[in-house]
Amino acid sequence: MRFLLDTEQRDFAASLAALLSAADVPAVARARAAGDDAPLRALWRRLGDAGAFALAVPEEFGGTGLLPVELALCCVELGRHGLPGPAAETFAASTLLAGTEQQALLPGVASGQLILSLAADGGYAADPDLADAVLCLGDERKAPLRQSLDPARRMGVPGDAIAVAPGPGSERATGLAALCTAALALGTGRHLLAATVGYTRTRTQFGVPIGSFQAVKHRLADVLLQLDFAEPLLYGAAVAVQDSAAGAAVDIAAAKAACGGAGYSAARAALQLHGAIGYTDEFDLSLWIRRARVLRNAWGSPSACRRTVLELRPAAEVRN
Amino acid sequence: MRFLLDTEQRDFAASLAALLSAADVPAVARARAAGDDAPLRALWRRLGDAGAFALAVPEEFGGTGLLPVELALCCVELGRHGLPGPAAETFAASTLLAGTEQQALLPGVASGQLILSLAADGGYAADPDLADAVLCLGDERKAPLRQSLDPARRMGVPGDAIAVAPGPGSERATGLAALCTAALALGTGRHLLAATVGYTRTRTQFGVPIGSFQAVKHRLADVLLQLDFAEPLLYGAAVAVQDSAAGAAVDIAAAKAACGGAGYSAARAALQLHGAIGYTDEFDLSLWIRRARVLRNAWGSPSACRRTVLELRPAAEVRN
Amino acid sequence: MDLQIGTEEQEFRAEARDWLRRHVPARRLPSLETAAGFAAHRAWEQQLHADRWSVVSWPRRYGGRDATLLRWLLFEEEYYAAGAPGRVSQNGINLLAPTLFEHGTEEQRARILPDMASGTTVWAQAWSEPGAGSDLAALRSTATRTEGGWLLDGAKTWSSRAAFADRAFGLFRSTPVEQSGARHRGLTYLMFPLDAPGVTVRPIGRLDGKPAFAEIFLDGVLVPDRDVIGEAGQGWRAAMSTAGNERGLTLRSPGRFLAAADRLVELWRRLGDPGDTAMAERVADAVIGARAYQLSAFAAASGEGGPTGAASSLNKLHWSELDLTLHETALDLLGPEGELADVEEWSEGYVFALAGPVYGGTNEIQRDIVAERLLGLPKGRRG
Amino acid sequence: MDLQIGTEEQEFRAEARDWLRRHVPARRLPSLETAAGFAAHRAWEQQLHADRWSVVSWPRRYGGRDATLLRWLLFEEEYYAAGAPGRVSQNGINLLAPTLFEHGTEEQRARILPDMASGTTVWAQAWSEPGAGSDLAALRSTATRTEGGWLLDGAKTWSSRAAFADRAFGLFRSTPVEQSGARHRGLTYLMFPLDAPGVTVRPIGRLDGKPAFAEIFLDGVLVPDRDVIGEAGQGWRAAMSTAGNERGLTLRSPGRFLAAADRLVELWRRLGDPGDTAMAERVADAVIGARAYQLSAFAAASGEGGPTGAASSLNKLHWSELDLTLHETALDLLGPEGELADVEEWSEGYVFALAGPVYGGTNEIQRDIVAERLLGLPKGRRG
Repeated sequence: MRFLLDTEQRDFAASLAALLSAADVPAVARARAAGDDAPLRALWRRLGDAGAFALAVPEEFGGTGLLPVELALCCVELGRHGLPGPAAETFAASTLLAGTEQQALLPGVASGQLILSLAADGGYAADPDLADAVLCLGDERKAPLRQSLDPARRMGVPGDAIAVAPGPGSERATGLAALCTAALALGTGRHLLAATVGYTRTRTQFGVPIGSFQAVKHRLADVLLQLDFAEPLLYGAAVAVQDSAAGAAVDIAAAKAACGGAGYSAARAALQLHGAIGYTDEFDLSLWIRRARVLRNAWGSPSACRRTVLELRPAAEVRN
Repeated sequence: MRFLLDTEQRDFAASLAALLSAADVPAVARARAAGDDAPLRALWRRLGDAGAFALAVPEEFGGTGLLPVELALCCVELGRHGLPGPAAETFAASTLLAGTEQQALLPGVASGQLILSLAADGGYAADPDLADAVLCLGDERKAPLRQSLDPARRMGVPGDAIAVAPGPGSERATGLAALCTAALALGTGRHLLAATVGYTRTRTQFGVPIGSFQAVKHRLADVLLQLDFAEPLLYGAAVAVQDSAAGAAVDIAAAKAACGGAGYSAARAALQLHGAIGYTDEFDLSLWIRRARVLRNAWGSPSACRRTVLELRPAAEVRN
Repeated sequence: MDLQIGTEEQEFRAEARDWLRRHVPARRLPSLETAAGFAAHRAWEQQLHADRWSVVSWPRRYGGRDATLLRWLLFEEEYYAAGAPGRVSQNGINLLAPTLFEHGTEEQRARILPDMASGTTVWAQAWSEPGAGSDLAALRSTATRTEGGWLLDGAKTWSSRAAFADRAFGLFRSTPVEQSGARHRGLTYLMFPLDAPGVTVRPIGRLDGKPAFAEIFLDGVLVPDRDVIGEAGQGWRAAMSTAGNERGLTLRSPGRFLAAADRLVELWRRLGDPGDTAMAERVADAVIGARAYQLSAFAAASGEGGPTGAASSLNKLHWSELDLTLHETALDLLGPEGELADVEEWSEGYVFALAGPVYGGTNEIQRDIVAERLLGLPKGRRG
Repeated sequence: MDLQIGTEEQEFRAEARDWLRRHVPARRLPSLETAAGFAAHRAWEQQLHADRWSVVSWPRRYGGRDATLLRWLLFEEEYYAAGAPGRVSQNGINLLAPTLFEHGTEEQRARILPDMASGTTVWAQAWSEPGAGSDLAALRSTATRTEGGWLLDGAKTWSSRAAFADRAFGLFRSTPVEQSGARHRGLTYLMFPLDAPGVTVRPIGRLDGKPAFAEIFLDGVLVPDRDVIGEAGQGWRAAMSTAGNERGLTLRSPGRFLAAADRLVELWRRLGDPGDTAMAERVADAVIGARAYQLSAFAAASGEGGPTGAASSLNKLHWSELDLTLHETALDLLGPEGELADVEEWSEGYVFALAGPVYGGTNEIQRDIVAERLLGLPKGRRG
């Protein structure tokens, strides 16, 4: 057993972090919110160059084949840096195209030239207006484009969305979308916690930094507690997917419940402890705050995921 | 509208409080726990002399007729002082005996000479070993006497329990038992909060009273918040019973959910903030701590009560 | 003890209900945090005022109906149950007006209140400053004595309604701390026009982008003496009574939450899976919380009136958390729709509710106050 | 990154499972907090020891198997899954022994550990004093230098296992604060017999009445020098490493909570209403929490070992809250049975879980430590 990231994986994460830190992601998100997708497309391509979008594309189409741990790792970084756009959906949809008429899109997806989106059965696709192809699980359908609470995100199902019939492929894609969304939520929460710790260390009220108040300390300690115990669930789920383990669906649901909940707790704490400034659109933190709310429920609310855990949990004998 | 206790009611509560304060109720509870019921029976009679047990007995049997507000008030005081024994069950069962073979017991119940108990449908009767007559809602049945987490409380259904068929009478009795239990829970919580405030004001650690720590303050403020907003629900339910209002069952369920939950929160806070001393059997506070847990679920857990609220809630038009 | 609504109150309520049924706009007005919505809401205030429904609890001479607290509660229940628009005048009516009743002069009341009641003048609050949020006594904007009045300088921020309102009220330091000896002394409570020379208003977008508040920059803004409330230098006390109003009943009436709870139950009946006890319990919690608030207000109306002082802190904790419970539950119930920016009134209500635990004094401060003043726990350094 | 259990570990686990299947008593032993139960649990320790299962992670020369952290985790999973008895020797094995490995002498280890491993000597902890709970540095019991040893005086309290145990360990003030200059200096870590002259043990009943802890009064109790751990006067540092063990993995292994979560799921399948999503979600939360703890331990076993220092505080917050979640959920699931004093292992487990947020340093203290040392928030006065 080696339940730890290896050096190569850490280096990969660090390279993505460096790329994203230098990219002014908040400006990219604001441009997208204002209707200008060019900066996001450019950044997407650079992430593609760094290998981010090849992680779920089969090797014969220019990808690495599915690498769930790297995928989780990558999404944590994308979440931490607040990347807008349908990253989880692109990854999940990547696994559905081989052998279909659209398989020619895959090399472009792997390189970051093309963006995909995917709608859950009965749900909306994230950012279909940005995507070069949209898949929808379940029946063919259409839903007009609408604005999300997250200003850089829009939801809908375009008329030309490609319906994907239920089957093992769509189940695997649903699981991957949930896994990636869990990772995005965890990364989002990590940034929110770090930013709030930074703020409360310097913001003074009543003559002292507000981070010296016990109520502030305890709230942030609780956020760290949630994030730190969500993280092993995330990587545990990634390993289960990698091993095609029997309990993978349960592990993904557990990870999504924990990461989605922890990310939202981090957002609520960030909002409360920043006070009014955190509540303003113009303060960049609001990008992460709004995203945390949206990621909490996307591809499975904590409530829905908990039920999945209980319904599908193998008996103890089978687990060992 | 006058949604306030009147002077007579306040005086009644004060007289009960004075009687109970002078009675060393913890010693009474410990005697009961050790198998000696004499002190509790004596105190029960004195409460009867003060008019406590007449509040649900029809006038023709020496009672006052049902006075739900006074009943709630009385149970808050009984709970605050930690009276053991089946008070809620005695009150509820009092309403079931008139017109039955056992109606001759009623004058004794009203005067505090006799004690009743009552089992919910499918449940146990509280303290049947102490009761002079035990009623059970639903089918005739029997369950051996067992010890509760509350050391002064035992649960079971004796072989001679009187089965009460379902009907409006049994529904009303169930509601009254829940109302009284809510009041007991609220009173229990009030005492736990007061005792914990007192303790944290004087207990010093790190050179200061622990009540000056913000974590302690906030936890106790939250308990007060819960108790103070549970109380109007309790009296609102009592008034609804008094008026035979259409929404009485909903109001009782709301009151039970809120009071039962608030009492248990108070117990958890008391336990945590007293540290080890609160966790010892010999420290009297433990009597209230254990009782709060038991009262939380008796006659409807918070969960069950919430569902009742939603199922039975009349539409807005009907409520006005 | 009873909860009977007397005949006269029944009639009052029926009259309000009837009026609302006839006048509440069939379509929801645009958000009052937008220019068009602000104008529409101001027009609605004028309509309310024309039939004396804008300030029912005020004396008749200022446009009210001398309504008791109970009648006001019943009016508010009817108001929100009817789906009537949010109140763009609420900062004036609920925060400034009580202060004027308590600390103002008759001249001020006669001059200011009728225009407030009619929506002719819409007020913004101007409390916080960049360095003075929870710690209000840290404020640094100044009022300097000049002939017949005061010159205001400095910056205010998080002023709700200030993007579109006419006038604002706030505290200014008229004696430096070095001279007054304490941070909460030497403060003066002043009113000023938002279009006066020297005033610059910079709208700030809320979490949903709407300019729900603004920064106000003040550069030698002249305010006449008659716009000082109470005594110069004694503003803190008057401000604290305003803060009590912000936390007490009047700003956030039970009727508001009862109506939201009713809508949530409707949403549950429409969209919820009846077997989903987890969601049912969350809906029920919100219903119970709203009912508790209503009953607690009825107790206040039967006795000493609404909560004041530290009791208002408990009140604020209750309604701010209840509001979040209501809206978070609704968003979850809505499923995939729940993340959209304009789902009925839920999305905007959610964004609004998120601010509840912060404004009017953060909930952390409220818990400190409750613990120290209601429970008598020892004061630490603030908290 | 993988979660594969290697072949040798599989074999180790299979061996443990097999042994446990053959030896775990068919009937639950009486509570170890009673005289009869204590004796039965001591006998069980001896049985474990006979086949080298009592201290698998220790070196072989002291009765262990040199097991890695991973093997220990697997053993603990098997142990609790098999429904094996609670460990009456845990204070010795998990709190004192690590301190002896780190700070003790070879003589001490050779003398003390084998008897601890076999259950011949059962240890109690003696940390708290009436005025020193969370604030351990406030302790006042003294160790006074005497020929060849120390004389102990004072009182210890909340000593778990002390009602029936053989020996105890704790901190004593060997230099008065006036001389040492700081409250956590001048403390000496000592071991002493509970049946020595001058020792009086007064058992204290826990919330369920069982004597789970005791007061220990010390009146000139002579302790030889060889029973000082580390240097005299330097006890604080050694004690803090014990505290870390109390919060870290070893005292409360993931296996314990995984087994409880499995039992909870069984209870749910047996008694729960499958349509009751509210209860289902609570059960699932406990399952998820136990799994998170297991995986976090696997990460530790793959890397630097169990959490130490401030990270152990995070660990303690997790398991103590998880334990309460597990047991409160079970009691609610049990319905009317849930309030009975002896429902399977749930009642006693619930009472035990209630103490979790208090012992080993209250969870309030743990949150302070997490905030200050892991997040780097500024120290206030303690908290």
